[in-house]
Amino acid sequence: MRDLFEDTMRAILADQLSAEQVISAEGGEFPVQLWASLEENGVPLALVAEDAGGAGGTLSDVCGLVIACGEHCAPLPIIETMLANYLLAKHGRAPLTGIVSFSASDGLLINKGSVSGALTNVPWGRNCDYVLAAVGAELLVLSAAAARDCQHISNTAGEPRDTLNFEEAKPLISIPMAAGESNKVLLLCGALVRSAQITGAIMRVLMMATDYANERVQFGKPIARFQAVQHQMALLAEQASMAKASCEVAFALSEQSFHEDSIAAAKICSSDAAGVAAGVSHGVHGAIGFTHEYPLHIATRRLWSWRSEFGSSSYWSCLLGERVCVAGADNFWPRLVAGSF
Amino acid sequence: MRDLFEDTMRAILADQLSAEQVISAEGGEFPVQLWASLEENGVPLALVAEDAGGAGGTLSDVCGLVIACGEHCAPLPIIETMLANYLLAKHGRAPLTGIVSFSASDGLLINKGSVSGALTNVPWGRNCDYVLAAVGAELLVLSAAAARDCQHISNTAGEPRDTLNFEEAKPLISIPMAAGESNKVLLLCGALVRSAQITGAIMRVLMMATDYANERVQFGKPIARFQAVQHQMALLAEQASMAKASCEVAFALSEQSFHEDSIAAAKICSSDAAGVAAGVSHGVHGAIGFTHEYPLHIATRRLWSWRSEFGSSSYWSCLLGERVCVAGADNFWPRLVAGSF
Amino acid sequence: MFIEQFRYHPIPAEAESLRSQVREFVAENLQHLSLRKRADSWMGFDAEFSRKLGERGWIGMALPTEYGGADASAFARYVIIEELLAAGAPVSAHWFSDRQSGLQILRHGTEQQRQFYLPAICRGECFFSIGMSEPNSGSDLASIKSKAVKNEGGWLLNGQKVWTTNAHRSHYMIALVRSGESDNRHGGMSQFIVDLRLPGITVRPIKDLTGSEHFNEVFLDNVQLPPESLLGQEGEGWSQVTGELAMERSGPERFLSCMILMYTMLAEIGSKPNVLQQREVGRISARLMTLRQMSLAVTHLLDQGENPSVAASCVKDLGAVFEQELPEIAQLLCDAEPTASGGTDYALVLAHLTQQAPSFSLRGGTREILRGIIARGLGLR
Amino acid sequence: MFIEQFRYHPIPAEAESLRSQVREFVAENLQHLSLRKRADSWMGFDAEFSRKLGERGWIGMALPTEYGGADASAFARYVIIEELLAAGAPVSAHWFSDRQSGLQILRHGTEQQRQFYLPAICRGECFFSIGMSEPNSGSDLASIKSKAVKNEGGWLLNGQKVWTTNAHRSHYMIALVRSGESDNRHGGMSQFIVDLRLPGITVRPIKDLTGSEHFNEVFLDNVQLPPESLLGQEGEGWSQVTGELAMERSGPERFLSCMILMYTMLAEIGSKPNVLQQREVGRISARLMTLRQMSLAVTHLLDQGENPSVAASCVKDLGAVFEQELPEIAQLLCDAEPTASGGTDYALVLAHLTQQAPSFSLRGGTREILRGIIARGLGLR
Repeated sequence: MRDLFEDTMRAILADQLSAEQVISAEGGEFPVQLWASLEENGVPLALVAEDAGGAGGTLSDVCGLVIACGEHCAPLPIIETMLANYLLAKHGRAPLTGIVSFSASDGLLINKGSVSGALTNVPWGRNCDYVLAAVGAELLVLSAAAARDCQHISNTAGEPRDTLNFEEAKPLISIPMAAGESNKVLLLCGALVRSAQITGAIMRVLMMATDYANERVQFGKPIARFQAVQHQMALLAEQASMAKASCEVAFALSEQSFHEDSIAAAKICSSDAAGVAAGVSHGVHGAIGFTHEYPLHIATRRLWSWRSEFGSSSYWSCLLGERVCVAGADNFWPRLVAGSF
Repeated sequence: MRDLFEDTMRAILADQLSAEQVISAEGGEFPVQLWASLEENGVPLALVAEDAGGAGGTLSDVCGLVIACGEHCAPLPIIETMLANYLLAKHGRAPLTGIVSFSASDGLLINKGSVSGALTNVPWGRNCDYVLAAVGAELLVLSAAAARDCQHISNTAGEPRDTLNFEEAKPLISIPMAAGESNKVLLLCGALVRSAQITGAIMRVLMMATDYANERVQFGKPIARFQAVQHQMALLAEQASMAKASCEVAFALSEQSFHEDSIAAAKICSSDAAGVAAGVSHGVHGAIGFTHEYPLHIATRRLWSWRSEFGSSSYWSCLLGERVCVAGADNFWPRLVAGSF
Repeated sequence: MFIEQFRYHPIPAEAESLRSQVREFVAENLQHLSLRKRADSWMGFDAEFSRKLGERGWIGMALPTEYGGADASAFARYVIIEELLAAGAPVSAHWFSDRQSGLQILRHGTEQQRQFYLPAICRGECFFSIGMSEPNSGSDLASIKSKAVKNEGGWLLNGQKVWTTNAHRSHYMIALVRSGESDNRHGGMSQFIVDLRLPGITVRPIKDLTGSEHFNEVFLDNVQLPPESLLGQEGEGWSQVTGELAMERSGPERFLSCMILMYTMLAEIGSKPNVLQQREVGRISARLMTLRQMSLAVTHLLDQGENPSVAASCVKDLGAVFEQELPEIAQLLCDAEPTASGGTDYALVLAHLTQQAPSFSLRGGTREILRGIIARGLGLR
Repeated sequence: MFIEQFRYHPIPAEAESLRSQVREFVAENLQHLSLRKRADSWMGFDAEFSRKLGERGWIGMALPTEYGGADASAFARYVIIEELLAAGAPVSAHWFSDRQSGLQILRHGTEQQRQFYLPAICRGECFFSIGMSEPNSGSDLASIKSKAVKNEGGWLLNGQKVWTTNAHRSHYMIALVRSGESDNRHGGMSQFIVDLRLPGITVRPIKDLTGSEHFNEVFLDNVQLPPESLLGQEGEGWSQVTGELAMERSGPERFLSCMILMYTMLAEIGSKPNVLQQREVGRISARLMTLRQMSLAVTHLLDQGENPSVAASCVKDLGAVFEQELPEIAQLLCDAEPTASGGTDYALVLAHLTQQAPSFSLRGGTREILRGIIARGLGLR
């Protein structure tokens, strides 16, 4: 099923998403046609059981699909919607129709069943119909229209990361969870998918830099022949491999429930790789890669954005590192092998 | 005077110190002849005023001399002795005759004028006649013979970094200072000279790697012609420049009294450079540099030792960084220019 | 060896005494400039601000008084520009004329050229661009193809320049072009002062990845240059340019581009840093203190009339690595995410400088070029 | 592309079931080995320990049962060796015969050679060295000069090998030497199994920078080899060796050499890490978790009979960088200074591994060689 999901996504994006469309989406034009195609192909429900109208995929089935979305820099919250419906399904709720986003911010308060406060970092907050958010021990679905206002904020890639301000809004759905779990689930979910999107964007810049190095002639030969360029490209490929391997593991181990340490490892490895990949690919491209016309920055600006979202490399390193230290020297190897500290 | 000091030191070391002697010193054979020559040439008293029998040098006069000592990996506490006499002179005391060491460790206690406890990290503790140490607000001179015992410990370079255990020993000299100052002075003093020694050892490995890269042939040409080698060597040279520049500034600004922030910067820059220099020089040398016979390791093992002594890069970075943060954003630039945060 | 050149050279008192005046000037004239705009650093363009600086006598200071300069030491200019850069002042308009074009005209120009250009440069009214790169010659400057052919009117210029900073808002461009045949790869080139208003010149701005317009394509289509536009000796363009490049490698603009990020980051961190923040802030500060001293050591040598090209390359490469690392470190120290629009000053500045960072190792010689120069300086052969 | 090969491949349950046995074995047999000695990792030599492992059937496991092996999957061996390496067990004696010589003999040897060597290898009684490098051919293996000339007794071998690990305490060395002329730079080479006790062989240990003796010079002076010492096809040495190199690039020994430092460092840090320690420990752990999974992915491919040479080079280079960074990071996280003698376990282990670290990017292909392979794997040309 994995290949089918991935191939479908690649086919749609290759066919319907150009660099120009990504740029115009950054300018505020939501890609309505593309969204319609993705809906038609059932992507929002890919992780929902068949008897609930979905495709019945598991998380590891969609790893390739999410990577493909990252590679194409798809400028719409399809991954967010797919994962939001996954979370709803996991907790026995029916999927939602429309655009669904989610945020791991903790700015909301609940009082007698009404929600107030600022929900920050909402991907496509200005465009979405619903948003999943955590309040206390509850996972809520809020109608975006119920927000008092939406403050437009964009990440480095021009993707909306808005603040929705709520004032005594009534949640549409409320799912009780263990204390602290609701926020953590959204954070893990976001970190997991961003690690795969980063991997995809790294693959994109790796391919672009490879092609460019083979074509660009300096001092009488393609720059691909310069040892310094080769070594930089090897570093980039190694980091791409780390990102790829780490997120494959995290998706695979999260089939039953989000696997905290492997998601931490994936977000750490992919976020660290993102910086190297952006730096090397720009270095290889030189001045041309610094222009707006050349599409390298479409991917690199996303790398610079996504690495900071849902916890930076530092954020997850500190969490993981503390657990490792608390576990202690004698437990280090056994727990590493077991996959959890 | 600077050139005279440096040239004298270089002449003595070039003449009287071979790689074999460094190795045998590491094995425990104190270089008695070399010490005698250095004494004859007045090096222990270089920083003591002329009317007290010294050469009347200032700290910035000996920067080159200390670098030269590092470059030759001189296996004896001549720098420690010279600086100990400097500290005594600065506080109006006569210089000592013999080998004098100092430690910035804080393991001693004083009770009714008697000193007890473990003084750790004493350079050449087993060989020295006297040791300077801080207890509370006092700077003390202790006779090494007054120690109950001496625990032999060596750094990565086989240089003695012993623990002297004292039990109710009477200090020979006691200099009262402001609270916390006595220990800090010894730490600053040690960090300052180690940064210059590191710079010297980096210059040594830089020269060795340059010569080797020009001589060693692989794939039909000297490896110096490979772009990867050239770039690695450039990195090494850049780090050597950082180390050199930072310790020149620290010596120059410490003429009146130890200049804390520039010494911190020197120890940070030189210690960070040490790791790069050791790594690159070993990388360029390949297998031959990993052998005991080839003298590269004489310098690299000292780099790996000295960077940790009298405060690592992290230790000083944290001190400096905290001061910078406390000073705040608006003061950052003015204080940077003024030289002190 | 060049490493020996990195000694301590404090700024002389006379030059140092200018500092408080510049700080006052900046405080007065920049108070309304946002931190995000200040983060443009020496890409920030404000012709009016440049004119005001010229009024104060702070442009072209090293030029002789007879041409409007102050006969000042290299350190005087250093104090002025480092204070301006540290404050994020918009200095781009006069930057190239102040840093290099004025000196290049003084060194190689005719008396007539000096009298014509230098006083206007010093008044902050005459802005220069540097026309070196061409579409198929990035690092490989010797492969340029634009060509000036002697004719009765002077020279007929054809070709194309690219990545020419400010060509769309400068008055002149000093262009390196071919002016004859030569067996030597570095021969047959000359420098010309090209009036950018001449017929046949088309300037097309190139948007950078943030959408800003700083650099340009400059098309040269049968541009008739008067004979007096030749700068220096015919055929000596390469050696003239080589001397010029050394001037632009070791200045404080090579490591101060991210200062506004440093300030906003410190504000974000506050006065109770954790150990990770302490360590990284301390390390950044130590490197910056040292880079500045290295840059001053090179300034001292330039002031003495020496050509410390390897040491300057060292400062430039270390500076670029430093500037490029700053946004990388910042995003590890604070949880706030960078924003292209709508966020805090810190978030906006971080996003902006993260995107600008790739250019830091392009302008003024790529990393590869600089490291090659350093390797040769070491005696690798 | 090779990056696609890095999927998740868990260790099959059958192989995984060996783990607790190895842990028990290690706990029993290594309890008295100091942490400093354990830090020798796969350079630690203990023939008795190797024999005990052989008794348990944990050497040469992948070999067919008819030759004393267990016909086990590559994953079974993986579990055994990663547990041994993680514990700092002295595995050097049988390391090369287990990792590559046994498989090389199985793959290219005659039936007689298989029957003679393989059972002894599996018993942990027959130790091999690998004779590749020569004094003037480091990374440039194709430039070796040692030569075997056919004669009536078999082959007459002359020349010199260097950096030959364990030659002073192994029984055999598989040597790559020239055996004929060829127009092709990679032609005319063959592999021979050389009995190190033969007359004409002088083994001289080379001290490493810590004074330890692991590698050697091996002088070959008119060594008469019997005809049956030829391994595989005459003239096919290069391609045989190329296949062998791939086996040695992606194993856990490429990133576990510093495990004892990790443990002692964690003990030094304790259970209340500061933020800097948290971050660095977390980052190290994440990289290690990922490297291990990458290595397992390559093991899966090897198990499937594929030759994932680019992916393996990737693991090897990332692993070497990781292992080399560990001592660098450790010295930044704890104030304790490294000691060559007289200090704490942590200080001794740190000094030892700091000194060993340069070798991590030498053995099994230098950084330059590996990155060249990866660049070609990307399609750079």
